Amino acid sequence: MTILAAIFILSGVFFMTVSCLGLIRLPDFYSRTHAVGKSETLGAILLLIGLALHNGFVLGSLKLLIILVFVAIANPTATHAICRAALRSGLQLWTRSKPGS
Amino acid sequence: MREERRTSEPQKASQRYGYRRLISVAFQFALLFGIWLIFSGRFGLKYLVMGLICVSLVTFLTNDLLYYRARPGGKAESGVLVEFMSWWRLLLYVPWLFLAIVKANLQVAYLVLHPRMPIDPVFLQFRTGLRKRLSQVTLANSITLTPGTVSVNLEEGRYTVHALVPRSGQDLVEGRMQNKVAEIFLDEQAEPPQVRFAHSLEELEP
Amino acid sequence: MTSLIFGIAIFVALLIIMSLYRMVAGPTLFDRLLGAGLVGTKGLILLILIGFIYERINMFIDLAITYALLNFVGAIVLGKYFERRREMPR
Amino acid sequence: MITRYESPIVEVVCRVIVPFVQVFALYVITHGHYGPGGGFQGGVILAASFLLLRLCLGGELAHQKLPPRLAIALGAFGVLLYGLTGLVPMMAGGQYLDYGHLPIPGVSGAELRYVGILIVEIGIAFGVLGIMVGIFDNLVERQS
Repeated sequence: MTILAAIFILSGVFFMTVSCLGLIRLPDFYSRTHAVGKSETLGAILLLIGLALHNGFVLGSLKLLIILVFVAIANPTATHAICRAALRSGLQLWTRSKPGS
Repeated sequence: MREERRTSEPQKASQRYGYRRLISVAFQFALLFGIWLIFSGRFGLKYLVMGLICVSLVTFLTNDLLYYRARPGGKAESGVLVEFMSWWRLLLYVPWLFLAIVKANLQVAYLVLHPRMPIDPVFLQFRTGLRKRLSQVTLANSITLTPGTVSVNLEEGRYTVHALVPRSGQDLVEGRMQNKVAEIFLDEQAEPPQVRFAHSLEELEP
Repeated sequence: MTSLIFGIAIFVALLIIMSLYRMVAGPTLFDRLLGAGLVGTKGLILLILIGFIYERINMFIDLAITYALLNFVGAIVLGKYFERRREMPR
Repeated sequence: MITRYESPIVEVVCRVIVPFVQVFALYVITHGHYGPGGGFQGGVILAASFLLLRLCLGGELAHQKLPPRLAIALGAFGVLLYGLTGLVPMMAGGQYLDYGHLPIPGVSGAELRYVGILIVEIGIAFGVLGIMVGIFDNLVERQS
């Protein structure tokens, strides 16, 4: 059980690191939303599952699962809200290859 | 009163409405009370009575938030929780979604950790065949979480989606995820959507 | 296991400092908002880890839920506010 | 009047989340003396749920849930509840906020103190809720 929890926690930390590196390395705003919307959510979910396994079968683990569901619903929505605001205020996206050139 | 027993068509409709509404209220009450028990963690009589009062108050205040028009212009009302009563189909959807999330994240990790970052961002636009608002929203959040794409905008069934590499929109082009969501909420199965690719804001439809 | 959690807490704190870079240097305002959201989620995880370290999980989980909630409300508010501006805010 | 959020994603997610947020807020208010929280924090979370409603559903629907005048009245009622709960023990021969002297028949000692603290917490929560929502409504009216 402990080993399983450690595996979940470490993979969660790996995805959080990926999201952080993506936020710094990726070239424009819309690409960075991928780092926040996906990797961060999965990292948080895996970490919370691992911590719930480590905690054992008590009420605190159920609370951790409630946080998990909340994060899984709220994080994409918040990303969408910021992204939509950027689109409507006319932020241009970065492209590697312009069509026609 | 013998006449009253013969109910006319609108009365029947309103009775059915009342039945569904009652299910919605009961389901919400049970769910909120379960949440209260998990939070509270104390099972003395005092706390149970307090929980009953608080949960009844919240259910009374917010039930009509969860019970609303299913389609933007339509008349049929439906509840969020009534839609989720089909939880066994949801149970099949969630593991599939989780696997898709993990795959998408491995792809993003590959793109981010690659030294040259082989990305080619593009906007995708398509019109969905889904009619219910709840299924549209579920599809949008699933898009954000899964295949290398983030849903940027949703207006009247038309999605604007940002993808890191064009081929990661493959699931959307084939309409696979859309049909999965339609299965859960008993929505209309539709043809695979027409997808437009746009490389700048000017190419987007207004 | 406890030492593992302790090390991970320190690592997550380092990640928070790294994502503060995007909040300071982000070219547009929306990059800063994105960085703020990232700091929020990592702060939530850090709060729960601190709860495990001090072995007062129930208390810190309540704090974490409140933090996540206010983070979400803040993102919605800022998104709605900056949507109105047509010009590109710097 | 504040407008609604035009994105259906945010709207539906807010509809789903708000009842759970309110249950959590009531939990924080009523379990104030066992953990972190209490009246002030719970009131702020409750106010946040109503502000979320106002932001996502717009003025028409959200003002049915909690009209601006009712919010101010609730704030005043909360402060009144707090003050009176403090004053009643003084009439019964104790000091201000001395819950042990509350004249409630049948309960005594620790139980009485518990009831007193609970009433005071609820008063504080109402006060904070009313003032937060009132400030928000006032700002929005000024702006438009």
